[in-house]
Amino acid sequence: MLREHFPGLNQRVHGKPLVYFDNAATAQRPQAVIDAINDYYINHNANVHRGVHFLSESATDLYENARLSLAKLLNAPSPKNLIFVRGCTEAINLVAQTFVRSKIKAGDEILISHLEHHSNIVPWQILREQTGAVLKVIPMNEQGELNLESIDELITEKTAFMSVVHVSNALGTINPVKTLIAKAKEAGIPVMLDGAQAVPHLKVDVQDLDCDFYTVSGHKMYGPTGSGILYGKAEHLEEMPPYQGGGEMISKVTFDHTVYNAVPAKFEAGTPNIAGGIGLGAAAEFMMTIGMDKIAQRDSELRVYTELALKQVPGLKLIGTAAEKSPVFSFVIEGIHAHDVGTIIDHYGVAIRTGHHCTMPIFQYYGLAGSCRASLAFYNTEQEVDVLVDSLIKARKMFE
Amino acid sequence: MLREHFPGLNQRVHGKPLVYFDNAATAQRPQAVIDAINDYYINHNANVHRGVHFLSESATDLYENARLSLAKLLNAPSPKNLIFVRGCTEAINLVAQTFVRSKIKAGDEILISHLEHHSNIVPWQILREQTGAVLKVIPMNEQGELNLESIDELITEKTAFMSVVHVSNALGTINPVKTLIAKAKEAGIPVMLDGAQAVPHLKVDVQDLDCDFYTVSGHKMYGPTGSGILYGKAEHLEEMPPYQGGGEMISKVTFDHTVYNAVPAKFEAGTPNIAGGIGLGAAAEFMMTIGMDKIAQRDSELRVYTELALKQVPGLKLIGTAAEKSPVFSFVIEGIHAHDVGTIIDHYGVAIRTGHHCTMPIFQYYGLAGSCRASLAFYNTEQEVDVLVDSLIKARKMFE
Amino acid sequence: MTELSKLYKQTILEHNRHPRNYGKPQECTHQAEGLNAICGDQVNVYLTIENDIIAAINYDGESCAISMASASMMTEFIKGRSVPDALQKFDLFCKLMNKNGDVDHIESLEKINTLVTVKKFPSRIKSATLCWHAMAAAIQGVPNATTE
Amino acid sequence: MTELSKLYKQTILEHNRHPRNYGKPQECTHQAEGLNAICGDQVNVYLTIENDIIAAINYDGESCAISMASASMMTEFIKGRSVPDALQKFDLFCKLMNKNGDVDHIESLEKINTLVTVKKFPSRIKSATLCWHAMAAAIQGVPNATTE
Ligand SMILES: Cc1ncc(COP(=O)(O)O)c(C=O)c1O
Ligand SMILES: Cc1ncc(COP(=O)(O)O)c(C=O)c1O
Repeated sequence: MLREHFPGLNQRVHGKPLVYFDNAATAQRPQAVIDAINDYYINHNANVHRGVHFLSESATDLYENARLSLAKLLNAPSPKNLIFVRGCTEAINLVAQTFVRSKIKAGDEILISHLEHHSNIVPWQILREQTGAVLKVIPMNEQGELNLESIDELITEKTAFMSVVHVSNALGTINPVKTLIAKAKEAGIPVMLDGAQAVPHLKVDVQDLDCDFYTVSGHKMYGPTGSGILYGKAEHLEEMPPYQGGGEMISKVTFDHTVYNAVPAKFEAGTPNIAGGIGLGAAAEFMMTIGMDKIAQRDSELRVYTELALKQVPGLKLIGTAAEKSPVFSFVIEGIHAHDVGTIIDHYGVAIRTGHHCTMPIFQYYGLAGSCRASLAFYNTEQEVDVLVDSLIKARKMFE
Repeated sequence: MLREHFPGLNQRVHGKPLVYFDNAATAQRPQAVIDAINDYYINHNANVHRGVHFLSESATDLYENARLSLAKLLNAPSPKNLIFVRGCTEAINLVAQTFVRSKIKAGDEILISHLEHHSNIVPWQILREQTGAVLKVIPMNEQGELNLESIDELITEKTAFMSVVHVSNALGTINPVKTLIAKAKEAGIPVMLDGAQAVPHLKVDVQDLDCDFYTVSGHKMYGPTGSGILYGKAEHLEEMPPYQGGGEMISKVTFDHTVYNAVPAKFEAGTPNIAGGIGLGAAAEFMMTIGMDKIAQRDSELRVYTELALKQVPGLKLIGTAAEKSPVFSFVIEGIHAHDVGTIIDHYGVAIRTGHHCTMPIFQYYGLAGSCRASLAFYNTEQEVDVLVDSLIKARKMFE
Repeated sequence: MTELSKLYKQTILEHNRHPRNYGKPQECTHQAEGLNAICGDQVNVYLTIENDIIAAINYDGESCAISMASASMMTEFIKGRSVPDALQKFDLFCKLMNKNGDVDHIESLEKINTLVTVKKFPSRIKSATLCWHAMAAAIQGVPNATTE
Repeated sequence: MTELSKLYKQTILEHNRHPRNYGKPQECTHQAEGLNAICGDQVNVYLTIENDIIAAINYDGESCAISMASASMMTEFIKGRSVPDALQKFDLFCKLMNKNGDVDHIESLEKINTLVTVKKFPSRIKSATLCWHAMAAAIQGVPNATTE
């Protein structure tokens, strides 16, 4: 059973077996990831890239092999297309402040969607403040799908960049990113996809997608906290100015003048999260060993089961009913605030998230302050879904 | 024995017991730090700050308690003065791009020193490019000490910020930071200290120092990679614009307008390196348990011993002979390139660093391409110093 | 019955079903919005202060049951008190609800003491204290309050 | 004797004591600087190319013994060859020194093959290959080369 690989799943909360349905916030980590981190700290503990001694060498090998594993997982042309970052948020900020900021002028437009996580909104608002750029938003419909018809109008001569979420963390919607990218490419607009919620569930092939940038959150794909990947096309990474300045990212420094290092080092200033990178590589290998097909298959079994099961809860309303969805369920229960639901079912061992899930605009659209969100991973079970449903029914009874 | 706490020390390299003298690059981690990381991943694995469920609660407690431990270690007035960052490099970039960038105009001057690590040079060069600011440098002397007389001339009406390394990673020089800060304060100039190499060795009291910002590198103070701290005075943190945009750092988002969260959340966009922060807290507790006095005491024993021992190596010249030094020894050996030294003594199990140590300007001063650097920590021993000396003598023989 | 259900059943749901002083008044002299972005709790508190006496206090907003019940209880408790008294009660309530404190009863807070059970669910303490912060902010002329 | 000391004693130190073609020539037609910032290795390669033949090749710089010996060996080996031949030898040398490759001898590289021992010390491979990269860069009219 895959569950056995995840030590965090095997515990009790308030005396009840843990039902971990908060995977969209952060996933559990397989033992292989934890082992990789420990192995680095115990057997290869050294800084990378700069040493001639044995440990430094082997730490560098582990770190660069991790980059290679990630390149395989994403089918990137080369590991040099991948920059290690803290997470998706940093990846998006990096692109906003380097690639986009260096090109954009007042009045130019950035196109995002109504389904974005705050991490794909606020960096553009900061850029707007800095440059006078304009932020435009692809609208959504009641199902939580993007309104594709509007795109032809939204793309103008002034559109300088498009950044869209691949899979919505709040609603689970899988966006038709290939169509979006095709539209953008027609108009010559570079596209970034926020893949935080996609990589844990879907086979992502950056070459097939033909996106310009793709962002990955390590802690959501069963990897360590503080890890992540920015994929970028080589020509962009070459030409973009650096983000942070410091060690590693330079090749020659005088007080007058500094020559930057080659990509990807140019974007990895300072000592990186070495253990995080190595653990992320282990997560990628773990996922490839299971197989993304198998993960996707299990996801859809769980999705179908859960959709049906939740119908048993009186007064429950699903928010986000897109045709293409990952196993993420946002819902509200009539007469009970999401927070009270969360607190009550926590006492039955069920961990869900409640609130706006860092997507306030989505809930403004629905006129809601937030929702309950159960987000599943391939290691969850139908039995756990039953526990969720039971606990929701009990919460509901309490409020009758 | 303190060594027993460090599993990484107990291994062989090329068949010889490891002599780890590359602590200035990155330290070894005590088991307590590794345990804290594992404990989080296994028993408290959840995202922080945003959840109502039990695991999220306990993860948040661990994370915020870690901030408290760091506040104690640095004697910060409140944990709210501390921002978790990836490392010292990010801390410096953050201050450059927020506090300083928001105040500075063309012609204003930033004062650094000749002893800086690239991480405290390049961010200012980037800022210079962005704003037209001027970079001025406190000169050094042959001993590797800063020339304090020059400061009265270097500080002008245009000096907007001073950023100086507390302890030099390349030479070990402990800078007279209190004097520097007093000079700057007289002129009303805010000061940041780069504490990457100070915190592992010295009792640092940010209130006593009265600096405006202080940067800490987690992986150098026996903590996890990808962790670090930026200390800032409350009034600065309040007033500074945010750095990265995203989740956590906002309190309200619409597409038109965003309200930022309170300090320190305002500066911690996205999911942080949770395991890293928790591990760093464990490192701080570990250091406080040993006692910074005891660490400093052991450091100076080792320093005195090593200084004498290295005199036995024919042709060895110490680079950096400041009166106040941490146990860091930069040296060159006549007729052997540093790299060859490093490779040869690695085969005797001795891990040192060779090259410019991310401080090219220092080596430009000495007219050298780089040096060998043996950097010790409190867990190193006199016997290990003897192994170093032996191996250097052997390397020297080979080149005769 | 768990402490949680006890709290909900005996106090919180009662106030949710029969909220006291709910709704925005036509007029008021002071008001503030309390916002816990992380929870999505939002409470407005409206005060009419006359001669340093809180003549009227109302609330509305969109929040969880704990937050709404706490606001209902607070308005009932605060109405008619002097401004300094209200602020002192605010301080006492903060002491009572301090996660790391060991105070679990403060006589002068009367029925408000029942909320102490919320301390067992630390992530919800902010829900209980939000309206109090908003009240204090309103008195001090600050338009926004948060417990974060 | 370890492989390391063998390499140093038999080849590297010999070339360090008696470097071939060392020093910047008065004139040259092509030149490039090779820089490995991480190691601090710096090598300049100077070529005089006449009718597609490398009539002269010299080097100088500040580098470790491996790097200097490799440059000395390279100049000795490349001098007099045609440009395409030199570039082909560069490719072969890269193959030979590929960390992950399994090639450990390439007949046409002759004495250069002794450097294969450096592969046992992966962090030093770049020291051995830097001068070759600089040579290829010089031929191609690129002023800077790095192995990073
Ligand atoms: C869709 C989406 N984008 C971006 C992020 C931010 O990612 P990270 O936590 O890695 O910074 C998240 C997660 O919170 C997310 O769900
Ligand atoms: C003096 C000094 N400053 C800054 C840094 C950069 O720190 P970090 O590796 O945490 O980014 C280092 C370490 O490399 C250092 O020694």
